[in-house]
Amino acid sequence: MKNILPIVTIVLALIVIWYGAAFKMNSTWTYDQAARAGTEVTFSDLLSDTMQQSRPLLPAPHQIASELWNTTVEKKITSKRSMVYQGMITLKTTLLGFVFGIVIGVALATVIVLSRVGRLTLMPWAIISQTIPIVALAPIIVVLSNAVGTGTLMVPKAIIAAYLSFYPVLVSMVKGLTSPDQMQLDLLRTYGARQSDVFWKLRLPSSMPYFFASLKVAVAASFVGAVVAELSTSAISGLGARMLIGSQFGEPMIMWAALFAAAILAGLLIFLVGSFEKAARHLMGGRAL
Amino acid sequence: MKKPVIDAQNVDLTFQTNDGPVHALKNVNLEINKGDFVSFIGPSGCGKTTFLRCIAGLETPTGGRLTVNGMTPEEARKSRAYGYVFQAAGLYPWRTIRGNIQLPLEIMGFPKSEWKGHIDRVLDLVDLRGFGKKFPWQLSGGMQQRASIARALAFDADILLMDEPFGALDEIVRDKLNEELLKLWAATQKTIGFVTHSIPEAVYLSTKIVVMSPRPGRITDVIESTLPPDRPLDIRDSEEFIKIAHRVREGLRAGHDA
Amino acid sequence: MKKPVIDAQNVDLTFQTNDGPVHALKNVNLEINKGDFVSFIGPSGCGKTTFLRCIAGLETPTGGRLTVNGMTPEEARKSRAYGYVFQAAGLYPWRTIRGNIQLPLEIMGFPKSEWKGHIDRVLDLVDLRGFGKKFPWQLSGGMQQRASIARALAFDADILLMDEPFGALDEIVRDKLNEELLKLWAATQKTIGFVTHSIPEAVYLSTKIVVMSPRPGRITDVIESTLPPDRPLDIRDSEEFIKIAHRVREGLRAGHDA
Amino acid sequence: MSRLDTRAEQVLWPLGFGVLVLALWEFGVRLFGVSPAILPPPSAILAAILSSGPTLWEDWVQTVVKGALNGLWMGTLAALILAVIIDRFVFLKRGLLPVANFFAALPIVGLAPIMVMWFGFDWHSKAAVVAVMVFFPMLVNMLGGLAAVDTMQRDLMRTYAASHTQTLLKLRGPAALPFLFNGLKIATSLALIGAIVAEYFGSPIRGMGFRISTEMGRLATDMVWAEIVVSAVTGTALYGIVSAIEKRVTFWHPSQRG
Amino acid sequence: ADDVTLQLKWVTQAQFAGYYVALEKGFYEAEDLNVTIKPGGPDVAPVQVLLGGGADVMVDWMPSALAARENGAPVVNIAQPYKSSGMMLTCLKESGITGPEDFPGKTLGVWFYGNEYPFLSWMGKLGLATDGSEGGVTVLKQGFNVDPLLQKQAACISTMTYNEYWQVIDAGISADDLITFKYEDQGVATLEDGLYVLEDSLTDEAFKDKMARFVKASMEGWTYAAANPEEAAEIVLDYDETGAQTMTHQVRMMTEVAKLLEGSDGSLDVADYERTVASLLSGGSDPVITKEPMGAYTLEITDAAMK
Ligand SMILES: Nc1ncnc2c1ncn2[C@@H]1O[C@H](COP(=O)(O)OP(=O)(O)OP(=O)(O)O)[C@@H](O)[C@H]1O
Ligand SMILES: Nc1ncnc2c1ncn2[C@@H]1O[C@H](COP(=O)(O)OP(=O)(O)OP(=O)(O)O)[C@@H](O)[C@H]1O
Ligand SMILES: Cc1ncc(C[n+]2csc(CCO)c2C)c(N)n1
Ligand SMILES: [Mg+2]
Ligand SMILES: [Mg+2]
Repeated sequence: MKNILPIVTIVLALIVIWYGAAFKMNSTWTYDQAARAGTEVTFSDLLSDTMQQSRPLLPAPHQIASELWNTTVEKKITSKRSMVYQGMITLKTTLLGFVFGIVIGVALATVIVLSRVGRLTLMPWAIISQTIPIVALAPIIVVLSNAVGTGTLMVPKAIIAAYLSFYPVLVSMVKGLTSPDQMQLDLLRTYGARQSDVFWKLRLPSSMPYFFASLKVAVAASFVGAVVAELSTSAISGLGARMLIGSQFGEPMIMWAALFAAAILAGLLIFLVGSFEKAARHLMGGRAL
Repeated sequence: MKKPVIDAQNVDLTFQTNDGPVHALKNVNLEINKGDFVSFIGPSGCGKTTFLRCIAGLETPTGGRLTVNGMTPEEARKSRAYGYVFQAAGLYPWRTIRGNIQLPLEIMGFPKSEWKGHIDRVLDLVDLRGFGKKFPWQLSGGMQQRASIARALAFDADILLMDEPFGALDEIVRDKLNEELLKLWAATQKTIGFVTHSIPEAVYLSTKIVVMSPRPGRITDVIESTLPPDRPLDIRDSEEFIKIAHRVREGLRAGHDA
Repeated sequence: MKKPVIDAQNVDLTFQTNDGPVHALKNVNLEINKGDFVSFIGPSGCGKTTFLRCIAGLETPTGGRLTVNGMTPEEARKSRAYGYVFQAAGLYPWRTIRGNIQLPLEIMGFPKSEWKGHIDRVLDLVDLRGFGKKFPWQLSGGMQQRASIARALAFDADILLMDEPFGALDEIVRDKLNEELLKLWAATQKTIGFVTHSIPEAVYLSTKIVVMSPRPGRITDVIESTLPPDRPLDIRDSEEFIKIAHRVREGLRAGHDA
Repeated sequence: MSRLDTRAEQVLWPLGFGVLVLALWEFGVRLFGVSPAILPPPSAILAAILSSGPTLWEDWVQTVVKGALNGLWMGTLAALILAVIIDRFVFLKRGLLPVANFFAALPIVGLAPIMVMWFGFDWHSKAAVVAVMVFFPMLVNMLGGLAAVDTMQRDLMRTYAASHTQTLLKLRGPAALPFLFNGLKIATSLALIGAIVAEYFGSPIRGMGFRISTEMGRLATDMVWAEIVVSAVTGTALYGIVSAIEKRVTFWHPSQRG
Repeated sequence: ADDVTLQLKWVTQAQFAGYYVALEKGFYEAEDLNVTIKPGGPDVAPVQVLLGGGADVMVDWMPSALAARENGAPVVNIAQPYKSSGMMLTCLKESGITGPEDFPGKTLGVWFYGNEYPFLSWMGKLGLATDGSEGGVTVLKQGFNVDPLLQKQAACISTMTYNEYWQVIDAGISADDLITFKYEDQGVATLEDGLYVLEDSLTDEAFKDKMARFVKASMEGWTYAAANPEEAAEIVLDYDETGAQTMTHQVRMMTEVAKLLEGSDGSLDVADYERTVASLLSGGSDPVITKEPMGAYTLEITDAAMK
């Protein structure tokens, strides 16, 4: 709670800077328009015009706030113009991709940890996989999953989200599954334990803190993946599509509102997963923080 | 003649490392009889841990012969002859104390119905009754160490191997645990191998003190204790005790300078 | 009358934690004179470290008065009166041993030309000549510990504070370092505050042994040593030594049970 | 587990795997008669790479050198400076960090059209997107790194009465290096992807992102894949370079010592 | 009923009103067709969808369809509801441009992703280099909007008579401040928004019959839409899933689109086709297509539909 004052101060400072920047950046258009119309601009004209352009270079904070308000609270959540409606679609994609990502990440990590050959072959490719610009392949993914017979864009979008989110899970799980030290492994050997015992009773439980810690990163990655997928698969709904549509139809306010809605949703997701992580840690006998 | 439980003859162990071979054990001969309490003492790196691990079949000697109950250590390990207590408590943080003690029972396939009995018995033994539901970090270091001993006792192995189990504890707690360990040993007549850095501890606990020296690790002295089996704590101020301690210290110093 | 170098009067320290206040020190009175070798001994958590940190101005007492050379510890710290050796060696892994010892010299603004002299001197002192170019992780634990002592000695502070510096070492190495520390102390007449868990170590080294007990941390006994200043290692088998050790142990046990 | 991987194994296994995948791909595409407009065989991709060298080079310079690398150093530098400033003032740390975390959650590619509006069609807008993209992971890692020093090491500096700058330069800076490199590894792949995606939202008529999207529209998928291969090779090379520098600079860190 | 999936070239808007009207008014149903309309977008190449089996028929521009044909995607034009081209280049007067002779040295915004061919062949005809070399024009890959003109990042941008042009106007720049070059007027018009199917599918008589009915119903839709722009716009709005289109804009678009439809009954005018091919073949050093395409259109379907 002692953080409130600093946060408020910083946010206020940012808002002031933002207004200043909006004034400065949007004034070019005002001057241009005046020049085209052959009129003079007074300072008060300038001030009021830069704060309420419909296609500003940088919208003033209150413009974004009111657009957000209009598209969340004022609209029915079933309306296509509602950010809540669009957010839900992105959320669905994110969660689907997240689940895929977890499954793939954990499965690969298991193979990598249990088999030397698996580690040698798969680990470098896992790293390389993240240097491929998956967006470039978005159209192909759409077409291929269409060809396989998934009618909607949900599957290709989720594939892209999963592609980005499996990696943090994989890396953490490899770390986690190899985290038991020699002593812990030897303890089980003194019991004459089988490999499966070692995996289920030692490796898997000790990887859990790493697993939970990776979830926050993974859900953020999945979210970015979902938004990018909506941007690049020509989706028509979802927050990513909203940004694109705002840009296409010359309504930048839609784009800005979608951007902020996305940040809020992402923050919410990370917070939720973080809380889940805490709860899970507690159940696992971890120290409450 | 009594057959030794653990019989080491000319045991050698060389580790192959990047910087060349490390002779961890060289020509080690030792017989340990049933019911012996054997302490290993020696400077860091002299091979105490390595030798204990050889006994437990966690490491395979590169030379010599080592038998446990007439079997190879590997076979003895498979027949679950050992309770091993590591230097750190090494409890699994995601299991409660009960859960930790239950672990070897699960793995060794004890029938579920017997678990409770075993666990309650050893919890009593180490004086942790009532703490079974706690998680390790909710206990002090000394209590954790006792829990790890309980874990090693739960399945009634004949041989108890302990690698500096009390290294991290303060003197007073250590004294207490030493006393209790002696009582336990008296009650169960287990064969115990015990690594320590502390001369008083070694003298106080053992029937046999093995002094080792490094590079390469070998045994420089084996001292049969002349102390009576019944040992109150203040036996440590006795003449006899100080004499043995002195002999151990001399043995150590000799090995150290060599 | 000699004015004490360190003068603690009714020092209190309470930590505010999430679970409520922790009384780490309560009503601590102690005077340490120039050239004293003072050991602090007591069970875990009794406030030894906390008190040492108070002296060094790393922690601020919540009550009472604590002066060092007549100044506040904070001021004394700013005037670079302390050499502090922590429990773990805490060398910076990215610096060589020389680089580590050089660190305080850099920070305190010693002229560059003098660095080599200082470093060579203390490397000799702790018997690490020839290891200056190595990195910490290339040295054994004992050598690291000695390097950290060298680091504390490099800038010739008047007061040397050492928090269980030999905790991680084996008995023989420890004995050696104990001897050398005594020699160093005799040669430099530094004032030394020394935390330990080991009764023999405390008795062997000190002119004054401070026994503490926990919850809340307070001093239960202050024993002025009657041992002569010149102490060969085997003084530890002497009557006098055993008597003092006994008194310390009794004091500890009393505090423990309380 | 225990066997060390030889250099050859580290190269041959992944290489073999790659070749196997390519072979299956080539074979599968031919067997099922997949249209090259959807998935070209690897041989066609190779042919495209060989025949379009100059175009690929021009695109590479535009996107990697001008867009990604410029953005990378700008974003990294800005993050470093801000991290040092934030770290100096507790007030900023409390206030700015949560706000930064909020912005870090922004899907930054969404900024690409805005950046094009602000900074034009050429590489400046791409570098801006990249800079913002790498800024947050670098900031978070740096702040983590600067805070990663343990209390003891920091206290050591306090006993020397070291200034903030001295502590930063001699302790926290070096200690933060492993974190810096961790951040850089993430940042390089982000930079590449960011620069490519940003070109989707307006660009001059060169650049890898431009080419990918344009050639995709022309169904020249072999060229699309050629660019993807260039991107993957570049990303892997950047990762390798960062790792190599990391190895040299943080040679002292346990993770680098093997 | 027979299933037909139509892949549009762009998002749901009055540009495709005929198909939506036919769907909404039951014209498809009357032909015993069950039609699904898939909107497109900036990253959808309709040809790819067709190849991937995601659609039976697509709306595309002839230049990109013919280019795709050369690249191994055998698509065939089966109908051409749009008679004239709606493409133009819109410039700010203040940039000093008065005619094509002023283009050299200027920055021009162009759509890519298969839409760049008409521009490239126009520049080829003018003899202007597009690779940034001396005496040529600087080409920008224009994003999804008209911002480059508003921000003066480009002297001219590509617009459609029925869409982007009005966005510029709506942004507050009056028509007097603009100068426009229609491709039609410059003699470089190419055929837009035709219906294409895969060549292989035309070997199937049932499919041909299905397409004939589809084209017939679609043309009914177009006729109706052209006659009732308000209602057509409303129908389009109903189908718009983005919720970003507005009534005024769509009515205006429909009115403009109607002008482009004039003179077509749906069947391809072979003369127009040949003009387009000629223009694409002549595109300077780097022509869009390199050889005269064969079998790139068929009149069979429209003939069947008209009878
Ligand atoms: N796995 C291994 N690979 C290579 N060398 C090893 C290995 N394990 C131990 N050593 C080496 O063998 C020697 C004996 O080690 P060991 O751990 O048995 O010593 P110790 O007597 O237990 O010492 P401490 O008192 O420090 O625990 C040491 O020199 C050590 O470095
Ligand atoms: N920063 C702190 N915040 C809260 N409580 C603390 C803090 N530092 C120490 N304490 C508490 O103060 C008490 C004394 O701690 P201190 O570290 O001085 O003990 P010690 O005698 O050095 O113990 P040990 O022998 O284990 O090192 C303990 O109960 C400890 O938990
Ligand atoms: C990235 C991008 N590519 C192509 C077009 C062009 N486009 C395809 S159909 C159509 C008619 C409707 O306006 C237009 C303009 C665009 N706008 N943006
Ligand atoms: Mg050991
Ligand atoms: Mg302490």
